[in-house]
Amino acid sequence: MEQKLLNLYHDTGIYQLEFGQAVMMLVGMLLIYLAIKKGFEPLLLLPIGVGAILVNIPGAGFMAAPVYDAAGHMVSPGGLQYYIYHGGIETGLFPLLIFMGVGAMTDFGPMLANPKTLLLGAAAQFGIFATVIGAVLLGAYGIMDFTLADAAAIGIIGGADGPTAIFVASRLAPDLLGAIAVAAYSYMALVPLIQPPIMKALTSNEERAIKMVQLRHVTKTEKIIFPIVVTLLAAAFLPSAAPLLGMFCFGNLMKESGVVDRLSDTAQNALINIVTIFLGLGVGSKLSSEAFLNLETLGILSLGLVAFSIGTATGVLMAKLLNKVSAHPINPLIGAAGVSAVPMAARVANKVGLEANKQNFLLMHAMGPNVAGVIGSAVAAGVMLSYVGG
Amino acid sequence: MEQKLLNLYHDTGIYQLEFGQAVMMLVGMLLIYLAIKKGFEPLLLLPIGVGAILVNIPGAGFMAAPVYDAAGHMVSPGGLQYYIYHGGIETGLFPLLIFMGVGAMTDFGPMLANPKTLLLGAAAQFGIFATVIGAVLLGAYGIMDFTLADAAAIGIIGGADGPTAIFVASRLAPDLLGAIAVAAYSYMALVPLIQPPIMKALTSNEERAIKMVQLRHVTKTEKIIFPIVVTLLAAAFLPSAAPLLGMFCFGNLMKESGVVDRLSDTAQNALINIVTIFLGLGVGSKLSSEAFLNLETLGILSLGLVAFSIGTATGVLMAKLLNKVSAHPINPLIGAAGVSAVPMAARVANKVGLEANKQNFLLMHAMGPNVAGVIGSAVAAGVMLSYVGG
Amino acid sequence: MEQKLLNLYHDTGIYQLEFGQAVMMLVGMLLIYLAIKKGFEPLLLLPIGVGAILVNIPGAGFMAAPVYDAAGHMVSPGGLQYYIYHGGIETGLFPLLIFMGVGAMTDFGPMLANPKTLLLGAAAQFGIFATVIGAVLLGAYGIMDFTLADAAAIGIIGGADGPTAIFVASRLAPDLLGAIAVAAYSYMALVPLIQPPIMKALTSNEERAIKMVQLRHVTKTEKIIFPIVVTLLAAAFLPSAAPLLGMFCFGNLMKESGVVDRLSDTAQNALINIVTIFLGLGVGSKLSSEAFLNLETLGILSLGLVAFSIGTATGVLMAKLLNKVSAHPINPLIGAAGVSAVPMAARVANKVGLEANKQNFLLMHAMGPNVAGVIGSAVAAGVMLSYVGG
Amino acid sequence: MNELVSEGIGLMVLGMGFVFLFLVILIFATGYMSTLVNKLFPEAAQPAAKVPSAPVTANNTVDPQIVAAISAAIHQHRNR
Amino acid sequence: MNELVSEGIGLMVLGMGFVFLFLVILIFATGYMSTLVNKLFPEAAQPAAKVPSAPVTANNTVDPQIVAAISAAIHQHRNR
Amino acid sequence: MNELVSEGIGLMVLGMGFVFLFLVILIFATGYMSTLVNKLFPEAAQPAAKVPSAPVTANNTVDPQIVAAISAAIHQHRNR
Ligand code: NA
Ligand code: NA
Ligand code: NA
Repeated sequence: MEQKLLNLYHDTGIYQLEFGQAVMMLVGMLLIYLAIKKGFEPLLLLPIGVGAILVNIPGAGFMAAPVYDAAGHMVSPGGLQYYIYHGGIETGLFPLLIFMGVGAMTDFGPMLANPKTLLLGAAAQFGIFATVIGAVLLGAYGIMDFTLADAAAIGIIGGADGPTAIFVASRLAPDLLGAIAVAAYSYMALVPLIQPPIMKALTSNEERAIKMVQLRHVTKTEKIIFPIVVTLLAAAFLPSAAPLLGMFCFGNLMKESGVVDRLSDTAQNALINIVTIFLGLGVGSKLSSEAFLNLETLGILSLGLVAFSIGTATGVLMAKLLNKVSAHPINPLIGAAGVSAVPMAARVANKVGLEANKQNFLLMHAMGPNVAGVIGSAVAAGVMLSYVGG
Repeated sequence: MEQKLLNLYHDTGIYQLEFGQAVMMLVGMLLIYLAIKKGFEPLLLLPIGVGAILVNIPGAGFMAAPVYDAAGHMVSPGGLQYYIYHGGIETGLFPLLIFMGVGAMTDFGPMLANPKTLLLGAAAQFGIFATVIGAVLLGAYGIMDFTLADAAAIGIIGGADGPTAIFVASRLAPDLLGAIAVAAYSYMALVPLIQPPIMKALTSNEERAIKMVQLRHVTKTEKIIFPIVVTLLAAAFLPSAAPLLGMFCFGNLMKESGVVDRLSDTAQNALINIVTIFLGLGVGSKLSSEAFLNLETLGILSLGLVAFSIGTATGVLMAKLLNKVSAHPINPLIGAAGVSAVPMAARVANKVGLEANKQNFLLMHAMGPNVAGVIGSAVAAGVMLSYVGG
Repeated sequence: MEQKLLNLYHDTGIYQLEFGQAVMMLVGMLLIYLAIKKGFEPLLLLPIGVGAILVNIPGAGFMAAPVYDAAGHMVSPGGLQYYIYHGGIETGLFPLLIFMGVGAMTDFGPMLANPKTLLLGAAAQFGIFATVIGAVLLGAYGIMDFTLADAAAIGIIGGADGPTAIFVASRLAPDLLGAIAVAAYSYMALVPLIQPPIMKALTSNEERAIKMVQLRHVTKTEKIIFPIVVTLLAAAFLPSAAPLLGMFCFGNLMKESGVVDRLSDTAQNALINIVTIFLGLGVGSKLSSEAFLNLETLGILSLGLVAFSIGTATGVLMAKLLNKVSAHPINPLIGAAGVSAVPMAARVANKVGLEANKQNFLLMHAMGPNVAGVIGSAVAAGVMLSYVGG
Repeated sequence: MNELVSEGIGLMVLGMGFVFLFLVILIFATGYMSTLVNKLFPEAAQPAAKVPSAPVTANNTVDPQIVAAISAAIHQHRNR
Repeated sequence: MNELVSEGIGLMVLGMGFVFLFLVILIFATGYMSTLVNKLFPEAAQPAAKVPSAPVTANNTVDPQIVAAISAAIHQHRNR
Repeated sequence: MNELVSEGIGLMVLGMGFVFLFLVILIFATGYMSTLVNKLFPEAAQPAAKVPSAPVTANNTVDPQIVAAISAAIHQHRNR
C-alpha cells in the first residue's frame, strides 16, 4: 500500500517533470494565447499548442509507441499523438488532404484573367532559396547544425504555405518539423505586420496609387480545364511536385466542375476540419524540448522571418519590372501577395493600396499572384524534394 | 551541378513517360470529361479519372510502398494512393461504408408494399450469371485470359451496383478492379440509353401502358423490422453476403429507426462523401497501363454491356410472367428496374411508361424492384465469394 | 457440383450456427429494441446491437484477422469489425475522440459559478470504488473470476460515462469490454428510474424544496482558461488521466475560445458521429458468446447497478453535508447529478426538485456537479490505470 | 466441355438458384412480418417514431434565428 | 483477508483520496483563477470573443437566400 | 567555399530557375488554353455548369420547412 502510494507519487507529473518539458508546456500555452488573443492562425496554432502541452506531460504517453508480443498481439497501446503523427504526418497524408481542401476553396479566376501575375508568384519564391543560402552558411560555418536537407526545409517557410512546409519538413527534416510549422504559421499570421514596411520602402506613393484595369470575365470552362493543365505540367516537368499540385488541383477541379458539389463541400468542411485537428495535434507532438529548445530553433525563426521579407521584396520588385514592360499598368503592391499566405497577403496589398489612393481596390488583382504563390512554392518544394532527396 | 541538372531532367515526366502511361492519362481525362460534360456518375468517375492521371505520373510515387528499416523506422513514406488502396479497398472497408451510407438513403417502403417485386430483382440478376458464362467461354477457348474468379468478378458488373462490384472485384480479381469499376459506373450512367430499346423490344404498347394499383401505406414499424429480417436471413442462408447486406441494413436501420438521426445524417453525408473521394482515388490507382491496356479490358467492357442488357431483358420477361399470374396488373417495364442502378433504372421505367400513357406514373412501383435488385446482387455476390473463394 | 452445393450448405449460417451465437444475436436485437422503443442511449446501443448481431454470424468473418503471405502481400482481407476494433478501440483512439467531442459540447459555466459543486462530483465517484470492493470480494471468494484489473474496469461503470468506461475497459479488461459498455450505457439510460427512489429516500421534502441562489455570471475568459488549468493539474498530479482529461479539455477549449468554431463544430458533429458509428460496431464485436454468456456478465450487470446507486447516494449525502456548512443553501438533489450521465442526471435532479416545489428550477445548479462528475470519473480512471497497470 | 466452363455453369445454376431462393424466402418473410406487425401494432409505431433524439430536434425544428429574420424581414418589407 | 481484497481496498482508499484531492485542488485553482481573471480583465474578454473567425460568421448570420425566400414568401402570401 | 554552400547555391539556381521555367510555361499554357476555350466554347460552358447534381439542388434551394415557417410567422405577426 505504501509502495503503491509511492508509485502513484512517482507517476505524478510533478515528480517526473523535467525543466525542458515545463518550458515546452509554456511554449504551448504561448501558442494558444497567440491563437486566441492575437488571432494568429488559430485553426492550426490552437491544436498545435494543445499538442505541445499534451506531448510534454511526463508519463502521459501521448507519443508512446504501441508494444506487441511475438504473436502480434498488443501488449500496450500507443499514444494518441503517436498514431496521428505516424499515420498522417510521417506518411504525408494529412498535408495532402489539407491541400486538397484548400484547392476546393481556391478561385483561380483572377489569375486566369491576368496570367502574367504568375511571374509575381515565381519572383516571391526567391525568399525560399535566399533562406536556403542563409541556412547553409550557418551550417557551413559551424554556427548551427544544418544539413542541406535541413536548409531546404527551413527555406520552405518562405513559401508562406503551411501544408507545403509541413509536407517538405516531414520528408527532409522531421526533427525540425515542429519549429518549421510553428514558424510558418506564425509568420503567415504576422504578414500584416511584416509586409507593409517592406512594401512601402520599395515603392513610391505614385506607384502604390496605380489603378489597374478591371479583370476580364473568366469562363467556367477555363476554370475547369486549368487544374488539369497544371497537373499535366507537373507530371511533365516536375513529378516530385505532383503530390502537392495534383491534390491541390483535384480539390479545385471538384469545386469548379460543379458536378460533385457534395464532395467539394465535404473536402472544404468536414474533411479538412477533421484533418486540421489531427494535423495540429501531430505537429504539436514534434514540439519536444530536445527538438525545440536549442539554437537551431532560434535560427529557424530568424531565417523564416528573413525568408518572408525577401520574398515580399522580390515580389514587389518583379511587379515594378512588369509595370515597366507591361501594356496595362501594374501596381507593384500586388507583387507582395506572391508569397501566398492566402488570402492575408492579398488583403494587405489591398489595404496598403487604399492608403495611397482611396479609390484603389487591389484585392482581386492581388488574388492572382496570391494563388500563383501557392503553385510557386509547391514547385519549389518539388525541386527541393528532387534535388535533396534524389 | 551539371549532374544535378541532369538528375532533375531524368526525374521529369517527359524523360520517364512511357507510352502506356500517356494513354492511361488520356483515359483518366476521358473519364473526367464524361463525368463533367456528360454527367456520367460524376461522384465516382471524376475521382477515378483524377486517380488514373495521378497514378500514371512517372516518378510521382502515388502508388509507392513505404520503406522501413530493420528497426521499423520509416525510411521513405508511401504514396497517397498506396495508403488509400491498401487501407480501404483491399480491406473492403470503403465499399462497405459506402453501402452503409446507401442503405441510409434507401427507402424500402415501395418494396414492402408489394413484396412480389422482389422476384423482379431476382430475375434481373440473370445478367450477372449469363455474363459469367460468357467470360468463362472466352477464357476456356483461350481468347482471353480469364479464370473463374475473373469471370465472377466481371459478371457482377451486371449487378449495376458500384460498391458491390468493387467489393467483389477487390476479393476475386484485384487486377481487373479498375476496368470493372469503370465499366460498372459507366454502364450505370448509360442506363437511360441501354435499357429503353430492350424494354420496348420485349413489350407491346398495351403492356407498357398498364397502370398499376396504388401502393398500400407501409408503417414505420415494418420499415424498422425489415432490415433486421434481411440481416437475419443473410446470416441464416448466406453468411458470405452478410458483410454487404449487414452494412446496407445497418445504414437503413439507422435511417428508419428515427432515433439516431445524427448518425444517419453523417452516414449519408460527411462519411459517405469522404469515403467516396478516397474510393475514387483508390480505384483510379488500379488504372495502370499494364492492368488496363490489354484485350481483357475490351472483354470486360463488352461483357459488362451484355450483362446489363440481359439483366434488363430477364427483368422485363419476369415482370411479363408475373403480370400473367398476378391478381393485380403489373407493368412489365418495372422489371427493368430490377438491375438496380438506383434510382436511374426506376426513372427510366417511369419515363418509358409515360411515353406509352401520359397518366402512367411508374416511379414508385419501379422503386420496389430497384431496391430489390440491390439485395439481389448482394446475394449473387455472396454466392460468388462462397463458390469461388471457398 | 454436388460438392459445391454441399460446400454452400456447409457455409450457411443454419449449418454452422452455435447456440451461443444465436443467443448473442437475440441480445443484439434486445439492445436494438431498447434503443429504438425505449430510447436507451440509442446513439450507442443501436450500433452496439447491430455489431453484436454481425459479429455472431457464423462464417461472415466480421472479426476475421487479415492473412498476409511471407512477402507481406494480403492473402485474405480482415473483417470490418476486426479493423475497427483493433484500429480504434484497442488503441484507445475512438473513446478519446468521443471525449474531445463531448468536451466541445460541454459548458463549464455553471460549475465555474459555483466551484464547490466539484465536491459533489468527487463524492459520487464513491460508487466506482465501492463496486471495485464488491467485485474483488466476488473474485476473492471464488464466486466469479475477477482479477483486480477486472474489478477496476467494472467499477468504472459507476462513473456513468461511456467513453471513460470503454477506455478503461479496453486497457484493463478487454474481454469484459462488451458487457461493461452495455452496462454503462444501459444504466445511463435508466438514470431516470434508478436515481429518484434513492434521492427521495435520503432527503426530506423540505430539503428537496430548497431553492438555490442564482448563479453568478461567468466570463468568457474564465471559461477559456479553465480547460487549460484542468489539463495542467492533470499533468502535475495524474498523468495517467491526462489522455482523457486532455482531450476533453481540448474539445472544450476549441468551443470556448471562439476562434476555431469550424473545428469545434466538426468535433461536435461529423467527427463524433463517425467515431460513434465505429465505436458502436467495435464494442459490439466484443459481444461474443464466450465473452458475454457467463456468470461474470451477470456479476457486471448487478455490480454496475450497485455502482450507480451508491454513487447517487454518496452524491446526495455530500450535498446534505455541504448544505450544512455552506453560506448559501444547497439542494441535496443536485448531489445525485455528480455521477455524471450528462445531462440526464441533471434533468432528473431538476424533475425531482420540481415535484417538491413547483418554482424550484435546479437544472443549471445540477449542471455543475454533472460536469464535475465527468472530471471526477476521469480522475478515478487515471488512478485505476496507474494503480493496476503500473 | 472443359472444367472452367462446367464450373461457370455450376456457378450460374447455383447462383441464380440461390438468388431466387433467398428472395422468395424474403417475400414470405416480409409478408409474414408485415401481417404480424400490422396485427400487433396497428399504426402504433408512428407516434413512437415521432419522438426524436435531442440533436435531431434541433435540426428539424425551425431555427429561432430564422424566425427572428422573418419578423425583421416583414418589418423591412412593410416599411419599404 | 486475501491479497486481492486488500489490493481492492488499497485502490478504493487511494482512488477516493486522489479524486477528492484532485477536485479540492481544482476548487482552489478555479476560485483563484476566476478571482484573478475578473480582477485583471473585468469582462474585457467578451468583446474579444465577439470577433469570430470567418467561417463562423457565415454560419451564424442569416442566410441571404433565406432573406430572399422571406421576401418572396411575403409576396406570395399577400397575393393569395 | 565548402561543399554544403556550393550545394545550397546549386539548389538556389536550379530552384529559382525551375520555378520561373514552370510558371512561364504555365503562363503560355494558360493563355493558349484560354484562347482555345473561348474560341471553341464561347460561354457555352456556363449553362452546362448550371445543372448541378441532385444533392446540391437540395442544399441550394429554399427548405420547404423554412417556407412553412415563413407563412406561419406572417400569420402570427399579423395577428399580433
Ligand atoms: Na508561396
Ligand atoms: Na443489382
Ligand atoms: Na462520473
